[in-house]
Amino acid sequence: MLTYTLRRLLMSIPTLLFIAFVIFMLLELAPGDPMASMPLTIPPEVKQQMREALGLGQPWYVRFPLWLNQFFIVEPQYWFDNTFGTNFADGAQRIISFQSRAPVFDVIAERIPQTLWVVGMSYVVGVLIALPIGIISAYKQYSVFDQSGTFITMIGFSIPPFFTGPLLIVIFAVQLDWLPSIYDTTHQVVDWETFKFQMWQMVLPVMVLALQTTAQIARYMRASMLDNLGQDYVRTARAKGLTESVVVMKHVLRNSMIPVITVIALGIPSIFGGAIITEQVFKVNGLGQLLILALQGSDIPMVMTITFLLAVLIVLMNLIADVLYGVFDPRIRYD
Amino acid sequence: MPDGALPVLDVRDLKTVFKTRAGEVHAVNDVSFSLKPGELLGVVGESGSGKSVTMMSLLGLLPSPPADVRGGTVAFDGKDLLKVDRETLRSVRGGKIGFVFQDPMTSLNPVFTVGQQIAEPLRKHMGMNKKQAAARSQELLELVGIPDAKRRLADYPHQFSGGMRQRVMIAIALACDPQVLIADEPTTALDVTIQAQILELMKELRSKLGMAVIWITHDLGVIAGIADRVIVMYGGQIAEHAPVRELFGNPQHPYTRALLKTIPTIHGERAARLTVIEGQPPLMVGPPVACPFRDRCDVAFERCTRENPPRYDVGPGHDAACFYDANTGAPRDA
Amino acid sequence: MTKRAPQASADNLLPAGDPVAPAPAPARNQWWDVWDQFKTHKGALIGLGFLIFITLFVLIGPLLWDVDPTKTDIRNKDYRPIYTALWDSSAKTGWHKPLGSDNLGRDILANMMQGGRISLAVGWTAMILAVFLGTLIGVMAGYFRRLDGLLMRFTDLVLALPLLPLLLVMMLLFRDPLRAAFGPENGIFILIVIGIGITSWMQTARIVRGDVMALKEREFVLAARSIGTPARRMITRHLLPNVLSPIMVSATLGLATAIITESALSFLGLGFPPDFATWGKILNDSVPRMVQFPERVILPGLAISLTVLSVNYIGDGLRDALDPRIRGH
Amino acid sequence: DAHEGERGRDGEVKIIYWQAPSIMNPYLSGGTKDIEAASLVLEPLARYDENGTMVPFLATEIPTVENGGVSEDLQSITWTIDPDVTWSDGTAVTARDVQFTFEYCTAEGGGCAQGAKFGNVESVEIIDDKTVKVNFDGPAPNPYQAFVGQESPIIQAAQFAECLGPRAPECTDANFQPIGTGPFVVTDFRVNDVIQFAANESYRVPNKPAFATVTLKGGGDATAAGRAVLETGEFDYAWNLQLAPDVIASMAEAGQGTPVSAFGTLVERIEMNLTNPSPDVPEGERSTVAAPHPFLSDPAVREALSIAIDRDLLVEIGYGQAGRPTCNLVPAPVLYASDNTACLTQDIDRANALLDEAGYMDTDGDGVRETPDGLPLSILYQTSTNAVRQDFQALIKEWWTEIGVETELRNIDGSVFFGGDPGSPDTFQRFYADVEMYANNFPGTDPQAYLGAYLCDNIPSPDTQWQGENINRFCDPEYDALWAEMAATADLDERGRIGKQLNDMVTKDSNVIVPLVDRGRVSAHSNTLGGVILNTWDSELWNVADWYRIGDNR
Amino acid sequence: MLDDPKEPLVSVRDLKMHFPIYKGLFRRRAGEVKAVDGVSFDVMEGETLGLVGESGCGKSTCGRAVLRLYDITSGAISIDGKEIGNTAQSKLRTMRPTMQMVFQDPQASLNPRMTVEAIIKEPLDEHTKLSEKEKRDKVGELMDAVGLNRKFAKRYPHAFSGGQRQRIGIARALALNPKFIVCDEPIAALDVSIQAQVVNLLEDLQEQFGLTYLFISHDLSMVRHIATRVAVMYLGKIVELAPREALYADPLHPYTQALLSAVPEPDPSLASRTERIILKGDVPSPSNPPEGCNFCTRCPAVMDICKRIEPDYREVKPGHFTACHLYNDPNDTAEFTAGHEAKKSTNKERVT
Ligand SMILES: Nc1ncnc2c1ncn2[C@@H]1O[C@H](COP(=O)(O)OP(=O)(O)OP(=O)(O)O)[C@@H](O)[C@H]1O
Ligand SMILES: Nc1ncnc2c1ncn2[C@@H]1O[C@H](COP(=O)(O)OP(=O)(O)OP(=O)(O)O)[C@@H](O)[C@H]1O
Ligand SMILES: [Mg+2]
Ligand SMILES: [Mg+2]
Repeated sequence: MLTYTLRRLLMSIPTLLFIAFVIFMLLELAPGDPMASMPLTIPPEVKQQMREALGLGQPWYVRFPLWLNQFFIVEPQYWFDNTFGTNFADGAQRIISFQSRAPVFDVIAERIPQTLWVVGMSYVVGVLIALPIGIISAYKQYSVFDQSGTFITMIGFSIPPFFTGPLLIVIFAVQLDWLPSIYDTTHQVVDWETFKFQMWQMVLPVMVLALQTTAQIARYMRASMLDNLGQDYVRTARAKGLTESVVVMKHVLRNSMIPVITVIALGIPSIFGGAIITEQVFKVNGLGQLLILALQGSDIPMVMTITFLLAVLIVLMNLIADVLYGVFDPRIRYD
Repeated sequence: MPDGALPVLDVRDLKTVFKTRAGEVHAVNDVSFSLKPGELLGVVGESGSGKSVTMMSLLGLLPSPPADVRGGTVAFDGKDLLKVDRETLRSVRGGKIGFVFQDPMTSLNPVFTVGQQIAEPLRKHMGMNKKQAAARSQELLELVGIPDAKRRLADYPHQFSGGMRQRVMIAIALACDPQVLIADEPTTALDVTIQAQILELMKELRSKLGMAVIWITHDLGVIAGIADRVIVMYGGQIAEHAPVRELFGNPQHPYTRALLKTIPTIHGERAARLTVIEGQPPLMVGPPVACPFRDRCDVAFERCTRENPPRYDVGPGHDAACFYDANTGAPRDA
Repeated sequence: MTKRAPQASADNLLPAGDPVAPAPAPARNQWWDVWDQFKTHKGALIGLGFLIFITLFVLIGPLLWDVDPTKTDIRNKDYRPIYTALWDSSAKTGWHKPLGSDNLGRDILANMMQGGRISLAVGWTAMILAVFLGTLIGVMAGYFRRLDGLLMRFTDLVLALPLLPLLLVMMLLFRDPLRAAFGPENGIFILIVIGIGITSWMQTARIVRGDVMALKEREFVLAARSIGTPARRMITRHLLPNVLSPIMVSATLGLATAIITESALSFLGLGFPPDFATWGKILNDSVPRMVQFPERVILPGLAISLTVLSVNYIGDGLRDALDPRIRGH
Repeated sequence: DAHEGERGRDGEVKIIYWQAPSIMNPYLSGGTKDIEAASLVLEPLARYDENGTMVPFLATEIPTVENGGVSEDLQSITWTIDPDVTWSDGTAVTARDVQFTFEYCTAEGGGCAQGAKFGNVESVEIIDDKTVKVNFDGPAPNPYQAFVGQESPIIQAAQFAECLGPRAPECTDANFQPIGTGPFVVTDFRVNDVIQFAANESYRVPNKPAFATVTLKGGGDATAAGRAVLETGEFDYAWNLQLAPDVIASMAEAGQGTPVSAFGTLVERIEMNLTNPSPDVPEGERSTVAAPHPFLSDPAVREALSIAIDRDLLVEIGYGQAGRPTCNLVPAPVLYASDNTACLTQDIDRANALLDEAGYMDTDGDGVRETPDGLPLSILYQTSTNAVRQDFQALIKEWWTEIGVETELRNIDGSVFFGGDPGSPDTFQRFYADVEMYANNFPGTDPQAYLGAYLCDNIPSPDTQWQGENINRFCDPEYDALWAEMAATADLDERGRIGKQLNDMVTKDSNVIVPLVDRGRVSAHSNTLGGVILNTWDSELWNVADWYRIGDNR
Repeated sequence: MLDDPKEPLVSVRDLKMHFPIYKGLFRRRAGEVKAVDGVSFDVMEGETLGLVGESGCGKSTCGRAVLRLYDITSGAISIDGKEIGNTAQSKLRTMRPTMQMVFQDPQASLNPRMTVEAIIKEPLDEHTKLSEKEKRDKVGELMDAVGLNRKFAKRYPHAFSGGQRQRIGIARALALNPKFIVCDEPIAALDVSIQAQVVNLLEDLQEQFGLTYLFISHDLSMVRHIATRVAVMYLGKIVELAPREALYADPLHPYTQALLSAVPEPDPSLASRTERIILKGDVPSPSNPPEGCNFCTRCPAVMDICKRIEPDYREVKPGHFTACHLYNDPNDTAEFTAGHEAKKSTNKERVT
């Protein structure tokens, strides 16, 4: 297993380098300009100077290796220096955002907590809702619950978040005044009260995002459960005199979870990048919002770094999905 | 085999139907038999004749819907298993009646270790703690002849060969010292050499533990070597029921006779051409109104298409459901 | 060997085993069987009904209700749908604006029809393109071992590509040639459809690949090889029909995603010209006025959801109907 | 009075900017959101009040020729720094800080966004600790560019000493938490997300600011921002509500807050391309002066297009109280605003007549006029993506259809449209369309530089990498000469006269620029927030020190 | 048939089929599953060679390798005079009509989405230029030949019973008039009452078309019925090959003996009388076969030499080949047989 993982990791390096190159060239070709967000009152020659100060005067074959160097050598050095108080980086230039002139990694680090809180939580919630729905739907196939579950999850899937988001805000924040419509990213959880507030403010965005997750995972779960409910070992378990709940929740579930877990793992990258609209609607300024702002502002270093990190996540999650398969399914052994 | 002993299991008029789109499939029709302590009852019959469904009906293991156990009684331990509540039924399953299924490759849960799977009924029925269960599991594995049992408890089913898996299945079924062991084609999926091993094991265990066994198979050779009494099923009904030697020596039902003829052997005369039971097995949609074997029977006559024959006694402990009397070569009286 | 028992029981269920069972009349087209099975799926029938309705609505509707959807009419702006009058007699309603009008007085009914045409066209074509690409790449990767690594890495790559810059680059490179070749509207249509199509096939590819890999080990593929069936027909004849159901699932999900992505694109300014309504855009534009004019979000929202739902149910029904095992006799 | 009391008495004020600030240093970003956020901390020597009048901030008074602050030859201006002013770290503000600010922005390789402010500054001299003299490279009729207004505040020399030129971006701490003289200091800065401020304990005015902390949240969209202030009351102040008037009005009905508006110099306009953008023209000549436009180069067509537009309706639909129809490029200040109203009434008939006269007739009966050469009057009309602009496009397209002009609409993502990427065909400067619509204004109150955009030299072309502000490719030697005259004139009235004349030349006289709406600003504040005075000449937050909580006087 | 030796139609020499196992960080080839490890045999024209052995011993692999459905590791195969051992797959296509295969699982080997007609027609589509009508006629003939009602042509495989499905598979194999058919456990998945039908059909067809079969099975009694000669495989190797009667009457290799004794006897009177040789343990893994003789781990007559040296595969009696050290010296068979008898009595478990 370990060598398998290592081998996959090694193999993914060239892939990732290539992906980095393609993304870079794509951004290079794309017609955006970091100066677009500057007011028109700033004269063109000043804008030109600003562009040059950002390093945009250099051709791509200079800037790409530079970025690679910064990403793979300078940034880890900085990180190391920060953790152990050494001085390897020695003042080398880090990846700097065009928009804020802040080191890209610092900004990303700042965003990760709220992304995890909201987007991560919504995924967890979505999965937690989806699994029972999938399980019950399969166990009671073609029952009313199954039919309506399918119907509702499909509806959830087919309504875009830029509709559900404002709709929920209008209902719960404006009309009922129960929940805040704007997420407070500065909120610190220190005690029960603040925790409660944190939960409150997460309800709406989490609901919107979870809707999407739920629909997909529930369908997978249902299909997988159906596959396994018909297996011989289920009959064996029953013949042992086990209660129905043990049979379903232990024997069937464990087997059904194997493919679903990989689906869940493969879905993680897309939620990080895919929560853009919801983040926007609720002003949960997470990674998605950072990415979209960077895209709109043609903040190439930021876009490049975030998309590349997402690519790493995608490749990594592919790997994790495969490894998890091996972990949960003893029949599969990688070596 | 103690002939006069009270049966441990007594099945009367068991009836199971499946509701399908094509109609009601009468998979088991008024099946009655009994099992005496320590005896091995063989059940043979072609595929789809209702062997498995009969046995699973006893313990309520059939999925419902589509299955529906319509009637009959299953007397076991002073209770009717078809009427008891779920909890009692569960305590019988795996506790007093062990079940071994046909396909060892798929009957074990692939994601739990063998040890966990053996321990489950022990903890459930015998109330053992983890440690006791582990110790007992090890004993059981040793009992069924798996070497290095202690280490192998931690292995997963896929790490076992087919024969060993079947032994594990047997160990699970034996876990709680059952009074009855039902083995549904336990060796069909195995090689002859491995099958021989399992049959040996079975004989050994039976003499050691003294339980009653129902052994389903469609291999007459296996039956010949292991059974005390045999039931031949056809079309959801019992066609013939006899002590084993009686069955092979004096088959009374035309289906049994045909069956005995179709199989080639490695000894004796090599037939130039195999005998074939022409035609197809019955559909069993709708309740039986005639003999299910009539279309394929070489002695069938008019009455066979009108009435479903009851089981006629043809000798001591020997009965056959046929209007045709093989001994006399003439139809029985109405 | 392991398959024996269930298979045997299936045999007996079916009259096929019975030689006297009447064989289906040879004249009868097998699509009738498909239809017969399809009919038994209630959801699929309702779905089909709705899909036909909505298709007629957008195709024939404009002939019957020939109001120019882009025609502004300030005096008659902000009409409510006619049914509002049922509970609110003071609402501004009128039969000449059956579903009301927007803030520029454009007729919502006409826009729904016009928008539906585009949304459905984009949805279907982009979905077909995505499914085609996904299937192609999935089959290639699953069938040809040597291509597998490469194609799957390519899939990762496309997954990692940010959609927005990609579309911008496509716009940059192809908008003018396409506009010259097909006219402004068709040009942008092709661009959008391709944009959505080439960025949403990955899931399909992954699933199809997995299934093809499994199918490849099945004996009937080996049997075909023993006959000497070449790879091309091996794929079209043996593999594709058997991966139909996952493809169908991707297709139904793909239609929803395509319609929604298109609207998100209009939102980002990469979609159709501004005077070109689509359901997604109507929905999007009306979100700020959702409280005063809920119908403006509900109508297109409902149209999208119901279309997606009905396609989903049709997919379910078709999947069953196309599977001879389920279809039965 | 309720709003008197000690500093910090009113607790927290929450401001929402739907565009999130990304940096607190206006010299590194010219973005309005960044500059306004920075204005809570950093202050210039003088700024404009809500009427566009200059008021001293860090300076003791506004230097003029009269009070001797501006030299007679207009070559220098001398500022005196208020002795009470200290940095928030307690140190005194000195002439060196002012001088350093100049050095900072003009350092080589720094990419200073406010370079234009210092364009004519030759040197900044320290006279004494509190007096500083700015020398110009020639007579400067408007010497109030450098160090005036929100764009060029004074930064602390001590803090930024290491951040000159190429090193500017490395000073993340300084860029995010600059030490300033304003009423607040940054306590927490999160890029593109939220900024938290606390009252500046060394602020020069006692008992101000009334609020102890400010939370400035960024991100989302204007609708949500408006809702948060007007409907749910979660926030106290929402910046720049670019929303349709009916949307704002319905939000305001909730009674939590009040929209406020004010006018400045921002004009939404249609720019006519005087050169031919057709893809049939060879690349290199397309949209350059080498290829004049087949019909838009005819003033009659341009006039017809202009008067076919109903500006009142546009205002009603798009801006409501935050807009008014205009025919001027420079709508304010009064001194420069021409009394040009000819375009205000829509006159389709006259437009038709104009086209008929000029010989553009619909010869083939398809409803679209043709030029005498048989070329249809077909226009590609582009703008950036924005709901109001798309509504405008829809309306204008229809009016133009009525006068026999066919219109194809296109909207382009703002980051591309306003981006200067010379490789992109979609930038507003490259202008590969017949007409385009956007809004522009000028900083401060002097339009000279703004009007200078339409000089012949400023025409974008492939040679200049499509840079240049004269996007209509308008070129009139008379205009150039008049502008030069203005640049040399110091007398305000005279400047006003020339300014109006220049304005008329590009609008009324030639209709090269077709102004549509004088766009004000709408912001909203909560009903419990007092002291808000909306200012379009400077930062909206210019008087945040005077804000207070109504009815909440702890 | 036995008495007039015909020309070998199929001749296999030292066939090896090793499936690679990859291991380690860089997927180095770490070993292989020696599914078939040096197998040689001939199949005479018109005869049926039975191939028996336990599950996993490599029977199917061998059958498939002979038809070159795999790219074999090494060895020579000639069919009908053509050497196909290392012909490229694309060139093999033209050879396919001569050699066909009937598969073990009639359910799995039929594409569930094709009608019976399409399935049987497929080889015709691939290899003939017949018109649609001709093809349909031919399909009809084939269906007649295998005893399927022509009316069923438009049905799908799931609508048939196991025996009928196997007939479809046989019809498909027959479509191109092959000379040689590999039957890979064609009856293993069928019910006893149906097995006979299929076997009879195969025999009839052999007679009718002069077919040559390689009949793979683990059912020794059925092989005895159908095969002319029988080869016994164990762990990738043929351990014994002999004419049918010779093999069943006088099995030489201890494995063959054990195998034969393990077959359940459906006659209770005989059943109790036959001695059973119960083998201990399981078949070793083909990726890691034991040193020396493959059978040495389970052999009741194991000797020291067996654990060191692999026995040669040689003809110990005319037409009777085996690979066992017990018969090492061909000149002195008798002695070894005696020795073997002695061993047998000491080492095996006797069951009565
Ligand atoms: N789930 C089901 N739905 C409908 N019919 C069923 C179902 N399960 C079994 N049957 C029917 O019940 C009958 C008896 O099946 P059963 O499995 O008992 O046969 P069997 O004798 O055990 O055969 P085998 O030897 O193949 O195991 C068959 O005709 C079968 O078609
Ligand atoms: N594609 C493959 N890759 C790796 N190993 C394989 C492959 N195919 C077969 N094997 C291995 O080769 C050995 C022989 O397999 P084969 O299927 O030929 O056995 P068999 O004798 O036909 O068994 P059965 O009676 O179960 O069909 C087995 O150990 C099997 O695991
Ligand atoms: Mg069974
Ligand atoms: Mg095999």
